[in-house]
Amino acid sequence: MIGHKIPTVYERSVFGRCGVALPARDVPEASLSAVELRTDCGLPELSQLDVARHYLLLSQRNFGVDSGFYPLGSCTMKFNPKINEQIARLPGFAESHPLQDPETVQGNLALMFELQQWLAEIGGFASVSLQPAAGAQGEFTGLLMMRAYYRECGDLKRTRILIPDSAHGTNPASTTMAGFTAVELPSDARGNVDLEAVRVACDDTVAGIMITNPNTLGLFEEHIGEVVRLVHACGGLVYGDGANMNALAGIARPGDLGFDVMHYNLHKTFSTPHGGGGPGSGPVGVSARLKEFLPGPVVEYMRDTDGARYVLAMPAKSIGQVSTFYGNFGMLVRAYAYIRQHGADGLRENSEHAVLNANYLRVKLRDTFAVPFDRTNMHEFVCRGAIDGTGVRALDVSKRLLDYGIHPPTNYFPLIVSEALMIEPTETEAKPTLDAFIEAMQAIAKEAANDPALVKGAPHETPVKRLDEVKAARELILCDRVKAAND
Amino acid sequence: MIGHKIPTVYERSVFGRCGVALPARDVPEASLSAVELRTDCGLPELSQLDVARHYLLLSQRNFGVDSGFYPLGSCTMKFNPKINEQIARLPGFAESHPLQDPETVQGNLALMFELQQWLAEIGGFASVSLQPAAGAQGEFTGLLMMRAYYRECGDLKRTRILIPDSAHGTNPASTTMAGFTAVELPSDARGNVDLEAVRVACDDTVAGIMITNPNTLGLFEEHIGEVVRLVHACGGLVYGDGANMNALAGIARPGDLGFDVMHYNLHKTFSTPHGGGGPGSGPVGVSARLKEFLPGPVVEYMRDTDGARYVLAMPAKSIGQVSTFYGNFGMLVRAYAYIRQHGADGLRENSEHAVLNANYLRVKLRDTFAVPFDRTNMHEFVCRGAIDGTGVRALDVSKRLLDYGIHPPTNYFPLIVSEALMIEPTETEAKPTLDAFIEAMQAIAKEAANDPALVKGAPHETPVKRLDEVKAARELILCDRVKAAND
Amino acid sequence: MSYVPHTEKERGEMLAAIGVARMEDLFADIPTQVRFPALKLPSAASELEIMCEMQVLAARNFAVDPALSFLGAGTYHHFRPALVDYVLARGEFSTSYTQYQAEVSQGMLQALFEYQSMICRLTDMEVGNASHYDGATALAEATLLALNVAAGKRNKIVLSPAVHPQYRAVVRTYLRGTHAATIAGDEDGAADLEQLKRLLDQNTAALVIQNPNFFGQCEPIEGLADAVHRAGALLIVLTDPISLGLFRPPGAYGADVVVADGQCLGIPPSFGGPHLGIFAARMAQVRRLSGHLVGETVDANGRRGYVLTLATREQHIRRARATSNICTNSALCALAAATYLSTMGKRGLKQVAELCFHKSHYAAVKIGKLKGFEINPQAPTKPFFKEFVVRLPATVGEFNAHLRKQHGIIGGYDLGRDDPHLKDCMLVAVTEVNTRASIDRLVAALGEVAK
Amino acid sequence: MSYVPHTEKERGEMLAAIGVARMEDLFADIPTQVRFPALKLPSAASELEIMCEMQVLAARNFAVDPALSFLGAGTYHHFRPALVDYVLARGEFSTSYTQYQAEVSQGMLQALFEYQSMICRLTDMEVGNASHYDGATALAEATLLALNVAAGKRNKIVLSPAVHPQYRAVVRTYLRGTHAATIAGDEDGAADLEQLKRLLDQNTAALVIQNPNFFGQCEPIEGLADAVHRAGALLIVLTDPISLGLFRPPGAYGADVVVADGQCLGIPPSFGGPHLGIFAARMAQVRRLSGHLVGETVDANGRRGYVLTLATREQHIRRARATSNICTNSALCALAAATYLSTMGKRGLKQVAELCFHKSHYAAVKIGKLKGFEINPQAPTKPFFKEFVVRLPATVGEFNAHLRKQHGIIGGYDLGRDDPHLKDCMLVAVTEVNTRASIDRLVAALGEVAK
Ligand SMILES: Cc1ncc(COP(=O)(O)O)c(C=O)c1O
Ligand SMILES: Cc1ncc(COP(=O)(O)O)c(C=O)c1O
Repeated sequence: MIGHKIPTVYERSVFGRCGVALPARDVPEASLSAVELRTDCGLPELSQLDVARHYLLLSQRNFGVDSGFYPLGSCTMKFNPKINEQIARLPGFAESHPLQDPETVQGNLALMFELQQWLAEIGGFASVSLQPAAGAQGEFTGLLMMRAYYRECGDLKRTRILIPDSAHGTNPASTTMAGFTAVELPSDARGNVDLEAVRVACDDTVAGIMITNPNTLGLFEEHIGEVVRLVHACGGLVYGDGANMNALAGIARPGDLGFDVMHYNLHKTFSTPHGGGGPGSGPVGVSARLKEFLPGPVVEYMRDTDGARYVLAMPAKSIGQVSTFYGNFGMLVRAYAYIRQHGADGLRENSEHAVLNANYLRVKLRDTFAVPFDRTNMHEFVCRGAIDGTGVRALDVSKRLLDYGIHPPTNYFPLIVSEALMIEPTETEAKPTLDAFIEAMQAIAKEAANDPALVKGAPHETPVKRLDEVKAARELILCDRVKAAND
Repeated sequence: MIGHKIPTVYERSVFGRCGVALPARDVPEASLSAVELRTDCGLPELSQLDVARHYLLLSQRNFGVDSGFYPLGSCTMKFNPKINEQIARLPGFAESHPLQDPETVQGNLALMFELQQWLAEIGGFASVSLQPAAGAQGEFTGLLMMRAYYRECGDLKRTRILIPDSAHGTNPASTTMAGFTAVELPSDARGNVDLEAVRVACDDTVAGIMITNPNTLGLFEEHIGEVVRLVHACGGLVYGDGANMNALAGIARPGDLGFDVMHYNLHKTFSTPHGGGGPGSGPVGVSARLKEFLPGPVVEYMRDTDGARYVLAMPAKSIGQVSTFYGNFGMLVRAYAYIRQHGADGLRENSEHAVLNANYLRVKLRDTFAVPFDRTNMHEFVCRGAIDGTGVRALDVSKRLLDYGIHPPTNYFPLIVSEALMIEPTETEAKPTLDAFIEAMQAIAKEAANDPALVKGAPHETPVKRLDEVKAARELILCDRVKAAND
Repeated sequence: MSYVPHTEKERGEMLAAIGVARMEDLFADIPTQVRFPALKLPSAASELEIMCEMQVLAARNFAVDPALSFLGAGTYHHFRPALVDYVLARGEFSTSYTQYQAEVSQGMLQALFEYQSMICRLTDMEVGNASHYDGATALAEATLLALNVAAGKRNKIVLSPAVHPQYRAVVRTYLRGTHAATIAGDEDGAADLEQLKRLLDQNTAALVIQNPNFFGQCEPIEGLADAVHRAGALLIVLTDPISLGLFRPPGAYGADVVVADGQCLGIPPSFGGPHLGIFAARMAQVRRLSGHLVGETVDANGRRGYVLTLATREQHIRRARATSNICTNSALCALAAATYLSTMGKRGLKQVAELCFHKSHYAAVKIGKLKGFEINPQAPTKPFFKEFVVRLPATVGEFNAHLRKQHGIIGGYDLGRDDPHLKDCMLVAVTEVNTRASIDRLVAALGEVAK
Repeated sequence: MSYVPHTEKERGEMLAAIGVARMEDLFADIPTQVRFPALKLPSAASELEIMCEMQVLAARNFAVDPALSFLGAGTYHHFRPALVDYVLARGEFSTSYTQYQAEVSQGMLQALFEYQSMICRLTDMEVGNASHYDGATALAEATLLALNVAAGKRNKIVLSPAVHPQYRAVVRTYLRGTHAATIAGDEDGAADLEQLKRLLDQNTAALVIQNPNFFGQCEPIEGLADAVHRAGALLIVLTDPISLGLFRPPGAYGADVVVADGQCLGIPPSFGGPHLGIFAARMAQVRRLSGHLVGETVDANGRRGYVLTLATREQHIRRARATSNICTNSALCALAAATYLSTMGKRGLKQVAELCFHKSHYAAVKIGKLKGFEINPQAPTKPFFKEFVVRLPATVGEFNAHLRKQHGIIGGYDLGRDDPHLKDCMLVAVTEVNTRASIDRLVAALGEVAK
């Protein structure tokens, strides 16, 4: 369309326009004289039709899983079942208020109780709290529990958390927030955390290790048993970053591997939609010794003279609450429905096919895009996205993929692979989609050789071309400067 | 995107793929030996993700009111309130079965009863049946009632229906279907039906006139009183095509003008969404003398020893049913909600602003695009879309509008204006949108003068360019010829 | 709540541009005595209020639990994948109209083209239109097509009495505008096809059967098409699209026109509408079809695209000589059906059909064992698909009242509504949404009343 | 139901390409003793079954009628325009993730930029982030920001006891990772601002107030910011966004950080989440903000566009030295709020605020007239917005049980949950969804119990 730019809501605003009618006041007017009023709350003024069109047009400029292949490594962009959206909107769930008498929300509590049990079963943990709102908050929560655990033990010198260099940024960030010091561990030549480095680091100042398994290279840690043993032996705890649990559900239980605490990303493994960045949900599971430190309230099943029922309870030594109420309940509903639809076999089938798809891509692409740690991977793998001798970088390849209608993989992460492209196809993609991706990647590699400018100038077919990030960071226009007409 | 074409569901189909799971059979197997089975029902095989993506991508290649300005004359493409969509989906309505005991659907019947009353009140009629599924079916229904009325009167020679030459194609088509002969009447210089022609045509073979008022030029028939008098005087009946009732609701009642029968287009006047072509709803209203001929069942309110309740009843001399049950109930729900939201004042406000918008466009555009009947119009007006001396036709202007992100007006209708563009902005469009349309039209007129090829080659910015309609009609590919893989 | 966006200022500017002083001045053409009537309507409600009010209204209906409903008779509670409503909610589809401007309507055009394709394959026919209002009007249009083929030389439609009674009523209404009439065998519903065949003559434009018929039974269609064609008539078959997941399709046994109601394909019952009229035929009739047809073509650059085609059949071109008056159709319901069919796919639809078959047979066997109950009394040996007739030891009314009030069950259709002789006969529908437990509940509840 | 699409054939081809014989071979790295656990989970349910099951579960909750609910305390039943869910249902939004690829994320980026803009104007602040998890975590992050500003030199957060108790709890949890602690005046909730001001010292990083406070009352904020700034601390204000349709915004009275829970802006209560953490601050703090920030820029052709900016603050760049660990946020809820705010607009939000004000005052006056009831016993003269405290003649528990069981009313919040001294005090919320009739019903029902 000519006139390409979509005006902002402020640019669309017209003084005096109104999009909505409210019920007429059916009570007497109360005096407002005791409060300080404002004359203009600063909102734009649009008709409902303006608003509907605005967001419809905006949405068409946004790429989701439902728009096409979205192999964004570490993020598990798989199909989000539509039935779960309908379920979460059932008024019985959506209209329930968090502070209602528990007697009136037994349906919600039953759901949460079951989900706690199921997650514990899937991860091999003794107990689960559904409070954290996302993976990062789950990490922070888990670390605070570790901290509380050592305080409880009277062991105050454990201030260090070991973190492999392949870890996600939230791991060290959470570590700092929880008052610990992050210690980076190198990776070995096969993409594992370096066992010798673990051995050296383990001492009585170590509160624990934060480990992602499969790690962010998509590789199962080959020495995981030994790593856990070493950390435990020095008195530390093992925190599992469960972001990659979608490769393990039904395949192996972190609890069985000796993990003490782990967060789940329900928005990854259990397919609650990513929502353009959130909301997600990051429950934490723990082994028996950390159970009483869980954030609460958690749901318990109770049977006494008043009969059997679900109740909200605070674990005895709880670190407290990390969200206002019980976590992102609406996401819990979706995850519950998802697990219930899959059963044990379905979850294993998911993991297996996530792994199948990722390995298929690896073997098909490795001749064109080098895979530094080229061994059987789990649900994702990392290759080098730069094309030697052409000046084409991973970023360029990514941008060119946009022209093929494909969302690029994660770029430049993990940090230990230069020019990294981290590719996670997920299990809900069928072979023709993977083949189309392979073809696109190979075509781009050819383009890079024949016409590098084409790739470096990409994308060409998107509503905007490459954006000036430097200017954005320098000028910091974070707020629409348009004065609404007649403001 | 490269690879522009969206594959069909058959092209996406892969043998053995399955998008859905059904409950396992929980009863014994019955023998299928007595029935003739097929091995392949011919449907494609896709995953749910394939299906979700397919329709999402297709939708993005479709233009609706929510995509932008849609001044398609005669069709009333106004904002469709989203609340009405939620309401129609309430399980109490959506899950109710048409053959349930009336006792169990008193909510539905109450709604239908009220809507019958409201429509009668708005149109000035004695009674309304909600049965017809669309305007054209309403016409057919009305004509059958007229036919039945004359049979009842023993008057079998009335076989002719007078129809102005500006009428919509459904009018003569319905006339034929109802077993009448359509007689075309010319229009006069001011865009009215030619009064003299009416006078001449009126005799005892005339069953009635089908008249659209305001007519398809968007003009209120200046001699409507006299036309009605003439037709009545010769023993005929007056059928009103209510497609343009959105200009009259709250402004004038066709019943008060002497109309005997009229259909309403709920999908126009009362904003039930057009759905890509349907479903709509075309209730008919009648004056007292036709009341007993209405199609049924209709809803009546009844109070007897069993108490007060709503019942379904067949009018005494009913022409029968025109749809399986009670018409398009889901559309009735939306129309009910719409009328209830507006009230009398809101409906009048709608009509007023529909007329205001259309007149504003007329006066702003008439210097560029000639308006053959240039007088105060109602909710729409017709101009000539050809640009003299450039070879640019109304069709070209329309196609060029697509490049401006605007849906073109109705083309080449009414037939009495050559190169017609029939422009209906509706009341839900704000002045900035109208001004943008005016600007676009003027810009196109300039382009036509400076660079006619640009306009004649339009559209340029759509997913496909002008399509070969001749080839389509010649080759008649009406069915996907792709054999699904491994079929 | 009005959705008029105009501000006072804009209104003023626009009136000024037009050159009138007040809004009222725009309505000078309207005779003063009728101008600005005071309509007696309830006063306006806000969105919040209307939602509350409509919830109250909806709650005045009995809350149907589909698993406990055994009422069918042409409208069914079937499983509807959530994906269907996800697609229908797309504003680009739902707020668009007929695809007059193909370049910005490729989405709906392709979807409708695919719908036509899936309907053709499902019915085994050569061409399908882009939808009719509902099953009954599709059937009525099919009879008009048959009369049209006969070009005025035949005026008899042989209409099986085992066709849905409401559909027969609609056909009769549509024929009011013609010189033709319907003829049926034995109106009490017992007519068999042999009897109907005997009614075929050179005055017959078409034979209409429903298969599975209104009573749920599969008709013995062997040789039927031959007999019809020998008489120079068309065979019109009204069918249940779900049954085609499993059964031999009408195209395969010689139907000339196949019609159906598509509500079962992902569309809620919605108290009877909007539903979907499915219409498929032979290419020989393509120029006599009613309704929109989408055809494949190419654009100016040779790229594949779709357009509405053969518009010369339609009212906006052909006017009084059009094949039909239809304009607005049921496109969004066709889109629902297309989404449903592509989601269910080959295997899914077959499974649904199988579940309907096995569950209805389970129910029939169980009910048949109750003392005083008889299954399909008039045709005990005919195979059936998802519905069957139960002769009860008392009236259907009595049974259904008990089922509902004591058990929350919606019982079957009261065949006495159409034929007083059958007031102890109930048409019971069982689909994949009825669980074994709910069937068992029905059986137990029926047994209770009998006592 | 698994959504895995693979056919047997494809699986075979893929395994062959990889060079393994069986699926199991892909898992050789996993220690055999833990490989393939037999998980004890209920067996898989189809879409049809799961929907039925979830409906049953939802129906185990009391069916709340929002008009008859007077429970607020931070989570409210407000009117939600249907347009909001229309927008959220768009798959392009809901199935996307963080906007790492700006060129195909302009939709969400622009929507979030506009969200930031509307939040800034509503709060009268200079910069807002693109969302936090919820109000409590936004508040907790605000206190961390204040500690960060103080660069380790201040470790006291003065936290008004009139801040929502659960929010205070979350702040305390977040501070467990720091050397700082919260300090409050009189923990029984009676503390006034004067008392809090006296707690400010050179060790204080921030003063946190809620306005309107947890008890619904408007705080006397005159001169407060000055006092806080004189102490070298930041003023953090937790507010109710709806109140800002009418009341003087925190930016105007000197707040340095404004946080809020945005659930009231078009998001359902959903048993407490997902909600929306609103976070706005001064430009001076922009590099210390947590969460995503969307900035305006231009593309290679000079066209306006949007990108995530100042990523150097965030965990994925700055890692252990990031301003926060937040990654996944609450973007879709921010989109809901943006849709809500642009639909309601200037006038709509004001009207909502006015309705809340007048209706809650109507309720308070009516309840206050009942014998034995007292309104806002601890601060009878403080103005309030949409909530107020009622001292009852018996415990809240007794009252609420009666309201619910006899009248289907959800009564107010039991303040005794946080403070045993207040177990006869109920916090009553009244919004635009409560009609006069429903308020009158509440009043009558309260009067009944009292008898
Ligand atoms: C490996 C890993 N860890 C942690 C996280 C943080 O999880 P969240 O985004 O849910 O906070 C992510 C998110 O992308 C991740 O990929
Ligand atoms: C003037 C007029 N009459 C009749 C009709 C037919 O109505 P429907 O499409 O609802 O069948 C239309 C539809 O566009 C129309 O514009």
